[in-house]
Amino acid sequence: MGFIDSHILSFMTFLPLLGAAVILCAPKGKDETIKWIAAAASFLPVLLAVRLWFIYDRTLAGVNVASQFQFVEQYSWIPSINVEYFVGADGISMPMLLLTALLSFLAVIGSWGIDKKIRGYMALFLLLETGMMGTFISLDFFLFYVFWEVMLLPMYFLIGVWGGPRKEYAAIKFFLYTLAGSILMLIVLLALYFNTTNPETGAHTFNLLHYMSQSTHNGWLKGFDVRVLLFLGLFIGFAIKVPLFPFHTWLPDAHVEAPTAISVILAGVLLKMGTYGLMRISFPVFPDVTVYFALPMAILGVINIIYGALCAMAQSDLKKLVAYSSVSHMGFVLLGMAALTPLGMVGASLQMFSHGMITAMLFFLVGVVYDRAHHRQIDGFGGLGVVVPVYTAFVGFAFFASLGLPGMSGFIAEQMVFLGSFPVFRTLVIIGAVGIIFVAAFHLWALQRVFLGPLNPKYATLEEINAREIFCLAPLVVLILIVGVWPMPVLNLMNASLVRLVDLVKVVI
Amino acid sequence: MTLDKLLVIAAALFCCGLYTVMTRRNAVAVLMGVELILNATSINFVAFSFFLNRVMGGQIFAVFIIVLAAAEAAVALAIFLRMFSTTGTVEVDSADLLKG
Amino acid sequence: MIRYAYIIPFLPLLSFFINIAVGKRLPRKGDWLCLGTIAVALAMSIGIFYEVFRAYDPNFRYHLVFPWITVGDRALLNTGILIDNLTAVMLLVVTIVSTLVHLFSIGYMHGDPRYSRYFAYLSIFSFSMLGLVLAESFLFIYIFWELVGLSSYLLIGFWFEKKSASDAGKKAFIVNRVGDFGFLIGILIIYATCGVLGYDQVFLAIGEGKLSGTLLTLAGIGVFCGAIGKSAQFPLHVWLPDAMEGPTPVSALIHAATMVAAGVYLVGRVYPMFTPDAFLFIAYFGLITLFLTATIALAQNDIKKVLAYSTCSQLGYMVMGLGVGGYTAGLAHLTTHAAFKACLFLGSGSVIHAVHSQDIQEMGGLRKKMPITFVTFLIATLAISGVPGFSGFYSKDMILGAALEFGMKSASPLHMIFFIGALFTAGLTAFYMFRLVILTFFGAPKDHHKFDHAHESPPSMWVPLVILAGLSFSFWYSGWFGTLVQKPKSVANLAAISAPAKVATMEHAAVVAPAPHAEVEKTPHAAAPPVHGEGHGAAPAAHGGARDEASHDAHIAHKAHSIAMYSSVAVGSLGIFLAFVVYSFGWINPDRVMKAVKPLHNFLQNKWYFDELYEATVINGSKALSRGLYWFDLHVVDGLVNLTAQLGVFVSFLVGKFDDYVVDGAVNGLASATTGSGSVLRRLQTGKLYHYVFVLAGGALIIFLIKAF
Amino acid sequence: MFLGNLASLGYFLPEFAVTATILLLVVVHVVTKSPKSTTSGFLSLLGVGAAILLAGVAPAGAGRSIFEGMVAHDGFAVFFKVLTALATLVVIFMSMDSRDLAGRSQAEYYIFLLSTLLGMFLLSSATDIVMLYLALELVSIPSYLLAGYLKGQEKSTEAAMKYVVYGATASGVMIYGFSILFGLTGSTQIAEIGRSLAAGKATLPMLLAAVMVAVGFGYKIAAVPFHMWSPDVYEGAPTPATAFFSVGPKAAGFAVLVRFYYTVFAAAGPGTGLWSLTSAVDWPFLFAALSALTMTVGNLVAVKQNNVKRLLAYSSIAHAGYMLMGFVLLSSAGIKAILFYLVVYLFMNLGAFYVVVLVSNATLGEEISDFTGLGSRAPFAAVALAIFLFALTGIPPFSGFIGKVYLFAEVIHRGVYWLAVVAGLNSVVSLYYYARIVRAMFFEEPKDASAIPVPAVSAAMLVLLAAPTMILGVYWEPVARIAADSVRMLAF
Amino acid sequence: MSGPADFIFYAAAAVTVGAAILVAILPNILYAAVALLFSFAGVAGLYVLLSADFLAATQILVYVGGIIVLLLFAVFLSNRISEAKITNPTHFRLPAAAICLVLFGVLSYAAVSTPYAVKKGVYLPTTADIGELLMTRYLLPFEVASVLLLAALIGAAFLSRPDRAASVKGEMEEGKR
Repeated sequence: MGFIDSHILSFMTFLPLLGAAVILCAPKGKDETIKWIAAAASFLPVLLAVRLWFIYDRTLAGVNVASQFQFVEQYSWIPSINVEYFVGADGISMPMLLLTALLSFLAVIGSWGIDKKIRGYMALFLLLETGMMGTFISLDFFLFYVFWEVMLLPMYFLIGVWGGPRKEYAAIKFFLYTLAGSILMLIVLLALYFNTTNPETGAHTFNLLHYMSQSTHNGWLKGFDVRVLLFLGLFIGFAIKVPLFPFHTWLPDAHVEAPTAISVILAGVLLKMGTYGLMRISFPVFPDVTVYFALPMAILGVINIIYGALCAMAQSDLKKLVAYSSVSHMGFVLLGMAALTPLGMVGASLQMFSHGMITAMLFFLVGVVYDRAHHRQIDGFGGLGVVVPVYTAFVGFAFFASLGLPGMSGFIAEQMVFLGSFPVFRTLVIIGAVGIIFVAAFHLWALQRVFLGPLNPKYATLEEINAREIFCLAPLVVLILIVGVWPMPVLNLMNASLVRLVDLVKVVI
Repeated sequence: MTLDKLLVIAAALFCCGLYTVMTRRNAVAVLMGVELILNATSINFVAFSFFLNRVMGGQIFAVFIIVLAAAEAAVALAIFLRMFSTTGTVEVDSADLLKG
Repeated sequence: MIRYAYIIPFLPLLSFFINIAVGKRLPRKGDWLCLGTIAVALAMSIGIFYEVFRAYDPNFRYHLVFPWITVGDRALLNTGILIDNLTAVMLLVVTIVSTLVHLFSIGYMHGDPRYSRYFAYLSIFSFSMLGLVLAESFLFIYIFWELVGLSSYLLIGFWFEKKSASDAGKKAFIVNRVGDFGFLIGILIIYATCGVLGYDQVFLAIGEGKLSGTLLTLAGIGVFCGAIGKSAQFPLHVWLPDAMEGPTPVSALIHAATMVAAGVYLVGRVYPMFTPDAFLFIAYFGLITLFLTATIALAQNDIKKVLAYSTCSQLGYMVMGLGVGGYTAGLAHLTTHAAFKACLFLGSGSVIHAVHSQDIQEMGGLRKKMPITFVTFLIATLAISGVPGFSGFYSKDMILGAALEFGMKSASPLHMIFFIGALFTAGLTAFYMFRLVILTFFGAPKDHHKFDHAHESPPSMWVPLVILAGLSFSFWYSGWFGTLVQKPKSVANLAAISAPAKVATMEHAAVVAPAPHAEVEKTPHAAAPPVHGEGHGAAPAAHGGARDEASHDAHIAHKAHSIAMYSSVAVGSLGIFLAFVVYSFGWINPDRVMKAVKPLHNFLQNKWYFDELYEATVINGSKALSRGLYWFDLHVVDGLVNLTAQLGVFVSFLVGKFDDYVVDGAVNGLASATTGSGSVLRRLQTGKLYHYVFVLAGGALIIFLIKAF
Repeated sequence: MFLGNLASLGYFLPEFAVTATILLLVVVHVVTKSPKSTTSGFLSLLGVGAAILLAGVAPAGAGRSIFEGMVAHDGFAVFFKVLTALATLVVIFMSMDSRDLAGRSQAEYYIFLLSTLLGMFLLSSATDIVMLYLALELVSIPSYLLAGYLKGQEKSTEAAMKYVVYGATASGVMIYGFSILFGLTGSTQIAEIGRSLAAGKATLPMLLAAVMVAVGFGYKIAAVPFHMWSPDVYEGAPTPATAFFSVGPKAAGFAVLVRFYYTVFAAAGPGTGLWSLTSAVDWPFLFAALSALTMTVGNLVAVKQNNVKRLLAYSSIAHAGYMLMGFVLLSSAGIKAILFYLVVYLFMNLGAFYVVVLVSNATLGEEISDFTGLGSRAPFAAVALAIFLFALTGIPPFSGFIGKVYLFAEVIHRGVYWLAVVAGLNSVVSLYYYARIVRAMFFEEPKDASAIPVPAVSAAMLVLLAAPTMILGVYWEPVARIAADSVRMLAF
Repeated sequence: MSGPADFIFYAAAAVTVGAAILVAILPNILYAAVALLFSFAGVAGLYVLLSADFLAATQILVYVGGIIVLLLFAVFLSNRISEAKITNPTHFRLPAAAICLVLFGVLSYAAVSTPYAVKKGVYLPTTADIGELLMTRYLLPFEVASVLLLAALIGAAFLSRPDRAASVKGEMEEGKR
């Protein structure tokens, strides 16, 4: 156990990769075996995540102090340019790690029904999981970037090969958008590299923690306007992933065309990477610039909230509606972060976590009805509540969770964001709060058009949700409820780190 | 007879050659232009080697230029003939199968 | 007993989960489970009430608080329960009505395909409502606020196959969300300024002046917005009538007795934080609502619609009562109203159950067929009409008195309108309620087919009626209520507010002499309330400052109340008399009245003009859409809601297009620009050798020239 | 100092190996009755293999100037010899697979190939302008013949015609520049030339010379505006030859470009090799502009191509542009970046062409539409091609990304941010057209789903090419060090 | 040195440049070839004046004796003799002319303005020196040149050899395209 504990993060990251390798070597025509291998390879990280939950020390803050990170592994990778394999976990990454592990496993189960080129699908998916995990554990910017990019290819193929009718367009659009963003990130990365030095060796470094201590910055990086430029470069890179208006247009296409499980991952984990990157890199490395841009970021967040909700209301495709709703929800995250108050920051982080679960549920559910009816037109249904009561109950649960009903995680996150950011941006928050009306409106509207009212005879014999699908959804339901009623366990994970983060940023004022 | 005069002559030769290359449609004529350029160059070399205290490197270079010119001409003409036998013409601008 | 109070809400929650999960498989589909849990809750509430009653202390307070959300090292949000006299009373009200409705539903919903789910929903509602009552902080009342909204959504849309039903549910939820938006803003203001959300902590902070002036007023109005939505006050009252699409017991429980009263309860709960301006605001909305809806109720023919509008109207009374400073009055009316309105609804339910119709035009003479229903219904009607001896009289009279008192003390004579409006509406209430009774139970049956099939309901349905009717007598309430539920002292820092001085002094006068310390300590688990402490600090000064004025005020109050009593009795009986005259004795043929007075109305103010046309429209139910109060109601207010909805949809449509064409278009444009330039550059590759050489020479030359010069 | 001719022979083994093979091929061609047999192919494989071994074992040491200062024998030269020889090796395999060349007499083809290789050896080590010119022609003339090797085909012949005329003109311009340098310094030794130029002040003729020389080298590496021959030649020539052109001569071109400018125009001394002649001439901006122009033109035009060969031709122009980024400041770090990039470029580009050969063998075509559904028809080849293409795009975890990182790092380190941004946007554009092929292969259903056979040898070659492409993306320390060393030995 | 030498120089220069210009502009390719011949001869003359006797000889031999003949052969082979007019059309004149003139201006300006380290040229036979250099210092280029010539030879032979199979194959593919 000791060995595993000390390398637990690496295990979580590379076990899926191992699984992918095994799958590629699996004999032909053994589709079932492949699925089981994939399930195992994605379930082991879940077990490790549980282990992580119990052995993680909630009192250590991390963020910018190497000694306070946990499960740290630091090996020299490319000595000539000081690239390190430097990973560790703190309160910012913990929730994301747990979320990733869980959702990936559920997604594998959720894609049990895939029959086309299952081998490639599962292999790519596991590769994707490795990329996601790696991104969340990296403390070396180069490593972070590599993992960040590693996610692109699998995602591109998963959308492009197993996607819907306009898959090619969606896939390449996603790819181009994200690559453009990451190229900017690469430039910033190199600029940081050449303008910071490792205090011990005096050599240039990719170590994120070194970037955070102003003393290691030499040359022009001390100049504010340069820092502004770098911050913006990084911010755009992350904003595309979040996605923030106006960089969000890849999202609806990608979500709509992607197969169900992939939409789940896309919305559940990938979107979080943008905000995670802001928390992990942008804020602590450029505290002064962060404060300088707090208001614009908050404005963007509010725009996302309102804009996403309105767009969602206009949709006739159920999946697109859900996609836009996540645009709206990610707006809360940014708003909360921009406030730079402990409550707001924690709220943002919790919102990331809870939105991860809620939106995953939503996409699963959309997938369920799509598998049966083979379309997602909201107006094409009607009165399904009579035929598929259980399914309806799940959808109702997910929808109410998504519209921020008390007792479910979304509500707490949103309230914390509101309470945390209102003292800072009063008018903005009031405008943003209007969002709760729109959000409620489009959710209930959709709910009614699909499930309530007179039954559409076409679907009189619609098949009820099956055990496997319930198996995917049940854990999420439970978690959403637990977090919604008693969020402290999750909050305790983040508290120390996020408070430290806020102090770190605030100190420059 | 001074160095700069020679250089100017070479320059003139060079430009004529370039002009020929650019304006001729007949590949053979274009090749003539190339030859002119090469000659211009070797004039330069020889002139320099004469005026710079008899550094023989220039003349050696000129020798090699002549040699290579010959080789080049041989290959080029062979290619032109092959082209003539396949397309029935050696006009360079009729050869625009490859473009875009 | 009181130390177990926190258990109460979880009992129904338990039955909810069980019933949702396995309800279908339970014997009797689990209705007994829900009934049992709520009954236990009722028992506990009675126990609590008993303790509170024994303490008999106006300032009784029981706190149970523990941290809920901790960020960093300090707890930012707490959870817990607060029990004072008001809570105890509300607990009792909610559990009693809820239990009876459960009982009633067993008969009423018998044989419904989703029987067990119905009871599950009832349970989740009871859970939310009890939580709302017990909640200790603004945040948690907001939380349960939303939850009751949810359960109301579920129950209104219970028969969701009916489009109208699901529409009504959606409408109710969204309209409430609009109110909650204001509520949320109020909470945000409070938290931003005070940094806490527990009632007493907030009052303490406000007392310290952390939040004052216009901001405080705004916070108060914001919180009141929640009440507007939930208690169906103008202009958000439009959802309540539609909500009648739900099963009748639900209407009785949620949309008459408890949930809609939550708004009033909220106002009473946070009473100390309101500034005089906020009070005026509240009072005006109450007034508009009670009058508007009463006039509408005059002419409805759907038995449940009449009751719905009358509910709005009564809620208006309560809100106005609170607004004009009649704290005890408003809350007393809440309590009494819960009983008799629930009785009325359940009665209507049993009538509907009997004749399978809701149109009073098709009823008549039912008193012979269903005597128990008739008697109970009549008692409740007498109560609502404010006939002496019945509960309605007791509470409504107090409200009228408060209104009159307010008017008399107020600087501007305009404020008399509260009393006048309320008084007049009292008459209207009596009139339309008796119109209902007469058309339903008296006279000759209009639809004999229905009449012949009518029958008395089973005991499970009439027992609740009897109990509730029993609770409609005033002796239950008179005395103790006024003592236990007393107006808390306002903590608002009035310095910054330019309100009529008299209002302020009136509030001071209303402060009762604080109870001695000993008693407070005696009360079990009682945390000395800050409000009370305030009383200690400020009350003597106030008294010293205005002792003679206080006695003067007391005199005025007495006078006002006596005037109010007589006038209300008079008006009430006048209303009843008119009702009989018109609909029973037939001395006046309603239709003939219509014809006679129509020309007259052309010379009267618009209002009456609208009223009459409104009558006409209800009689042949189509022309209503364009004129009269109904027109006003249906088109302007509801229209506003729909309009905003449509606007929202439209805007969102535009935004959607914007997203497709502009934002996305920019990206695609970029792409096409790239490829375009590609094809341009590509054209350079002509395939003509001499072009290539030309570019070579030209390129070299240009580079040279750039570099050289 | 300079080694005499006899003393130098020991350091000249790779060249000997190649020359010997050429002569052997001639003999074989004369004696053998079946010119179409693959013996010559195997022979040349052996020769090149031997050359690689010899180049590898021959100790470069501190670097010495041999043959009376005609050529240098140093790490830089060895690096490029191995590189080009490797490229040739792969191309030979490719040629033996190619359908274009099947059924033609083989010997000449390999003779030309090997002469080109010899030329590249010399080009990457030449330190005397005479030698340099000869080497350049030795690379060019056989290349013309390779381009025109498909005698029957108009396209091939036309390609050869354009190539020869353009090449001759370009080299003519170049040697004119040489003549001016000779005139200024009176020496044919580039080291000499560099030294006396550093002393002299004459900027105008020097600039003239520099530009004219740049024409010659720019033509070899196909840099805008001297690139226009390449797409046509690449499309017309037999695919293996195209692959060869896009790597070998390009690499050699970079070698000579770097060596020549570094020796002649840069301040002496390793590491610090920034432009010394920035007095009147803003070299960094000049080459930055060239690089930006090159990559942009290459990418933008490539977007519009439907013929994969032509598409790759333009993309290789773009890659030349990327590599020029490393040349902008003529710093040792930049040159190291170029060397590193050449290594990864070798594998990914040749790999891509290899798959193109395999596909066109089967589908008789090189249009993108011919690649439709390759993912199901020949999964292995398709995956390999996808890897190569994404490596070319520069996406982790493939080697192309690391190469780009080094190049970006150089310009960013020197503060030429705009160039970095331009390059970044360019790689986004390049993704677009590379992805078109991937999309055709995997996202679209083929018209005929018949499987495409991939010979075992070819598969092995693909693995051999794909493995470095992936491994170097994850662990590239050794190659980076080798590149660094090669740079350090450059200045002698 | 004076008069006669200068006269010869100017004559040679005039012949060289004039002929070159004729090459550039003459409409008939045969005439152009002849003009080229004169230009080469002129260059040879200049070599003599520059005391490059060996070069002059090589110039005459290789160019006049070899390349020109090759060119003429090519001209005849690449034109159907049957149709008498062997024209040499041109195009794209103005831009080309513009570029060339500017280039000429630049080159000659550079030539004139640059202070070359000019010494007094001396007249000595060069053949021996060249021969020695080719055997010692420039041995490697000499040898490489041989390889190059070999390759060129083979190439020329390969291209001129008719390759029926391939051409048939080629046409087949043309057909397919």
